[in-house]
Amino acid sequence: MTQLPGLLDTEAIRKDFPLLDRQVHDGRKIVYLDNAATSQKPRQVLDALNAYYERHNANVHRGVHVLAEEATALYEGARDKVADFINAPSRNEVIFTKNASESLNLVANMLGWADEPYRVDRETEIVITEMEHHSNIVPWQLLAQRTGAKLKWFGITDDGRLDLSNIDEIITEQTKIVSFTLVSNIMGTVNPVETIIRRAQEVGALVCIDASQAAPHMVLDVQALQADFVAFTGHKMCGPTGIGVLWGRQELLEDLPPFLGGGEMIETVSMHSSTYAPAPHKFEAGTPPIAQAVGLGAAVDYLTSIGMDKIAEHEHAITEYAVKRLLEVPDLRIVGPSTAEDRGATISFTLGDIHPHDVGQVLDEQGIAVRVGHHCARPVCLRFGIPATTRASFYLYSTPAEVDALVAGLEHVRNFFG
Amino acid sequence: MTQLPGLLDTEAIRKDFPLLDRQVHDGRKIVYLDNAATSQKPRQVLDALNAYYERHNANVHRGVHVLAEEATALYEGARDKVADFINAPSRNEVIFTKNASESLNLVANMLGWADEPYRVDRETEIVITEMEHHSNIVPWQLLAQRTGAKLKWFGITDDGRLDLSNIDEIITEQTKIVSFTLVSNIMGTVNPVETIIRRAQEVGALVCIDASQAAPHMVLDVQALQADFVAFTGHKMCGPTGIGVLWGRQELLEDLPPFLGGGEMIETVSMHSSTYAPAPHKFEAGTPPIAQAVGLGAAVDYLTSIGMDKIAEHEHAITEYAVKRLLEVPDLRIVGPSTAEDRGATISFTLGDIHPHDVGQVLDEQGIAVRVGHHCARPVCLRFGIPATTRASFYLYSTPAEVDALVAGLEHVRNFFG
Amino acid sequence: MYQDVILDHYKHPHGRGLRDGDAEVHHVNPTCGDEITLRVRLDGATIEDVSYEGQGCSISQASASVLNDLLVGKELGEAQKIQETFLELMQSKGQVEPDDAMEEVLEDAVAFAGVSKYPARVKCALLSWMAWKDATAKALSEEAKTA
Amino acid sequence: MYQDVILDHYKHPHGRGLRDGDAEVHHVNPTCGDEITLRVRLDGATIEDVSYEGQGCSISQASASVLNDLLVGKELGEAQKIQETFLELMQSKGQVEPDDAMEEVLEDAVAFAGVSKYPARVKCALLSWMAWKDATAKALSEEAKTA
Ligand SMILES: Cc1ncc(COP(=O)(O)O)c(C=O)c1O
Ligand SMILES: Cc1ncc(COP(=O)(O)O)c(C=O)c1O
Repeated sequence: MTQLPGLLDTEAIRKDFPLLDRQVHDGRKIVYLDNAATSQKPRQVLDALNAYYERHNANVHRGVHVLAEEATALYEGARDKVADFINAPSRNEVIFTKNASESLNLVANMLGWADEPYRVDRETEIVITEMEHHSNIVPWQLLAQRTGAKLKWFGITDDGRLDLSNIDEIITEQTKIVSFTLVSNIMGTVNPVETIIRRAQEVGALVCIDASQAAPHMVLDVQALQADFVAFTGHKMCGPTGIGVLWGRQELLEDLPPFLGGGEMIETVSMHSSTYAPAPHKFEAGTPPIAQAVGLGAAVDYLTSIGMDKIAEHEHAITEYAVKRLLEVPDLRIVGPSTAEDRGATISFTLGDIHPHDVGQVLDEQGIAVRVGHHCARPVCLRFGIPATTRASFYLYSTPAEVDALVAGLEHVRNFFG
Repeated sequence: MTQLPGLLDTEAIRKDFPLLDRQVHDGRKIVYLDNAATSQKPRQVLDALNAYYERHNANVHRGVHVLAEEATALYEGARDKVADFINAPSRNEVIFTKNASESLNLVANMLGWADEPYRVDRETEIVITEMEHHSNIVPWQLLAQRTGAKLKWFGITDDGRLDLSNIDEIITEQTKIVSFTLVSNIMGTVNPVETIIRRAQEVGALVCIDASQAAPHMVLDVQALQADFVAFTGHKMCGPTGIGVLWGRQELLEDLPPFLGGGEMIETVSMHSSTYAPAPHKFEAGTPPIAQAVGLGAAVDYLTSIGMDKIAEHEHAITEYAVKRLLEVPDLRIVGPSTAEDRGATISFTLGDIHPHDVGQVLDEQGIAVRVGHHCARPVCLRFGIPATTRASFYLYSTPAEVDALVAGLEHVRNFFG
Repeated sequence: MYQDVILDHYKHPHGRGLRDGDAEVHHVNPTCGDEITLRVRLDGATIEDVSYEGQGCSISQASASVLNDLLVGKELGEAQKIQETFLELMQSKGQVEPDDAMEEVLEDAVAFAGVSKYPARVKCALLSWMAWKDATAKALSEEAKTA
Repeated sequence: MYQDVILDHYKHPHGRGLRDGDAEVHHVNPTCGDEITLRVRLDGATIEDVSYEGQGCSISQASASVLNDLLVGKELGEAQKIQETFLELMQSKGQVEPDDAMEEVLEDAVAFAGVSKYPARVKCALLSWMAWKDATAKALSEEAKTA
């Protein structure tokens, strides 16, 4: 087996993930390289879910019976774990949502309904980038349409980096909010947070970071980032589906208006008017995703027990190896950075004229799961004049042998359509 | 054991629910009477969740690999099951949300951003009732504040029924939307849908029904109801947390604008503009609660296998017995209908001057889980001039013996504070 | 699913390229970005030509080629019947085993039976057929207008 | 958690009723609807009276009664210390076993130690104490304004 420096003990880790034993297409063991879409779940997370439902299930808050107190302690305990995981100054800054998309919509809507100085209206500008996931584009398009604000964006260079050459024209005194992804979900690019934040702070704009592709893979420290909001999603970081996180700076969460209304988010309700609970509850209307938060807490424990720095190192080694091996495949062109520097473990590519759908299908027949399409980042495809890419994305359980299987699979694809 | 006509075989049913074996406070087996807050989950639902995560987990749609196809088939299969369960004319009318609160906010926001003839604005009126859950009050208060529309509501009679005596003044030509609960979560009242819908149709108003406390307990047929929207929540009907449903009439879902923006809900995205997928996807931004939908599908299968009519019959028998036994307790006053007619298996009461918190706590010490407080329906408490109630709520696994335990527990409470 | 027939059509598409037509449509498969521009030329009730250009996977490309083979020269009623049979096959989720009758109608297109097992690919196979239907409707309604 | 001391104060509350004060506040525990209206009367730095009226559970009622016992007649500085000690006890999640020193400060209020194990009830126990703190701040700032 290929040995690379910095690899984790994947043999041990893979035992925690029941799905990785799955066989497909007549007994082929799955090679799961679709981690940017969603990660697999370790036994520890499934155990936490089962324990919650089998022993502690109750609705949270407002209850004096023992199950309600246990469920509340577990749910709020998950908030503590997530707060620690991202080094949040306060647990009250951690809002549970259903996914990163809701988190990003929440920010957009808070600003749309806010009073000055936060209010987004026809005098103001919103800045995003061309490499955003649709979930960090459409909410801002909707906000711009509904408020009359102007939407602007950074372009992409030929090697898949943000083009910040015109930063002073893009981010201006009119800019109210800058929202961008820390790691591109299609190209793996890691973006230069500091440069963007510095300029945003200069003009007094708020900054929202989409960390959906960062939280699973690297140390995420919201204090070091210096952003105002950070959004991410549970299912990509070993957690269940149905849970996302929005971290926001306390003063902002206090000042900004609520979004969804309902149970849990109120202080007092009469038919004539209502007042709202302090954050985070103000932004958590209705019965929250209780079990899912508990599952995310277990995921965060699991990742921490392995070490986010170690995971980043492992993925870096895999990425370096994968980039090297992939570039050996004739006609393969990487869309995005073609080295392992400042990039995550997500690699998009094209293979000659063979359509990604065909690449993906023939890989699937060999038991190799990759994603094909525009990966919810169609503007990137438009930018590079391609309809779609094939994307392989790795995680803490990925091995060099899986990279080899991918490369062998691609050779087979080439022969098949050659 | 007390035998009542219409009871289910609870001995067999209870074996499906691991939590009901839970012991609390030094070995007392739990008497779980907090079902209006959330239900317990049968093994069948937990098995479906585990099978999903252990064998099929992948992100849905857009994938050509076998896991993605399986996950998509399971997720969309759950939509079929839910559509069948509520007798929806089309599966495309079933939108998955995170809970009933999101479903109700979704309706309110669709209307707030809609064009004519749906648009809610300062010329129009919104009608709700005084017995709504906060999740069917606050979204409409927010909508009214943000659009200038007028919020009106039906009052409550002394015996906990809707006061429809002034229906023609409440629902008028200005009314755009009438939103009300099918079954009260605090008093158990079953509301006269037909009368309200007839009047709403007369003036051309849309009707939204909050079926959160109905879907778990009775046959729910959206075609028979004749409403335009029906909202409910998974966790109260044997399903997981983190999943809700909004059913809406197809034409409306086609005409009305999206709410949350992001991946999955789009047809095509460019930086300049986007178009949206047809319903239901238009209203499902981001990675949906996949496992939770699958779990809800399993819950619906489970409930159907027992029979919603049988469940309703069982609960009616339990309710009749509980009302009779509770009224034997000195100083106990039922808040809401004091017979079992046109009411669900949720009974709120006060016990002399003893504060519900104290009632609940002393019951808890005996292993009996009830809920105390305003049950997210504070206007009802205000209406009756009480700060809170104690609420016992039953489900398909509840037994006459549990009613007896409650009554004995209440006697103990009286002695303790007597 | 990659029958030789499909691969042949993919590698050597029939009737590809845009030629004169009575109506043109542009269809997109939003989930994967497959695109087709398709023109129909009618002569009364006869399909004189179906010309197309597009980008997409082997399935969508081969399907357009097969469509061109099958429909050009046919009467509209017959073409409609072929289209419906193909639609039925594609929506069969791999449950329909094409019989002789079906094979007579669909010819090469029966090779797509295997594709119907893959929900994500069914849309690829149908892209050109939906575009053809749309373009034909458009051509007929324009004709009606000028008549 | 229902110590006899608590039940006694609940059944026979000390100092209940609203009397003259320098400042009045109304506090609500939104999760359960417990309410208190509370007035403070100061004489320089001495607490002359704490009067109150409200509705709520035994814990919140008994806690107000104990507060009245403990704080009336005390200097503000000392009262503040008592309040902080009580707060610490209530936030201890049942982990603090009151020692003699604490008992000296809190007297009857140590009976609430058991309540601290029940997060949902801690707010009940603290309701009157938070109201007192708020009312005192208000009284002092009004005094400052008129001074
Ligand atoms: C009548 C009613 N409506 C709405 C809700 C809100 O449901 P959820 O908390 O799951 O959003 C509830 C329960 O909490 C309810 O009982
Ligand atoms: C960069 C990025 N942002 C946002 C999202 C949206 O996450 P979710 O689908 O969980 O809402 C994703 C993943 O789908 C992503 O990769």
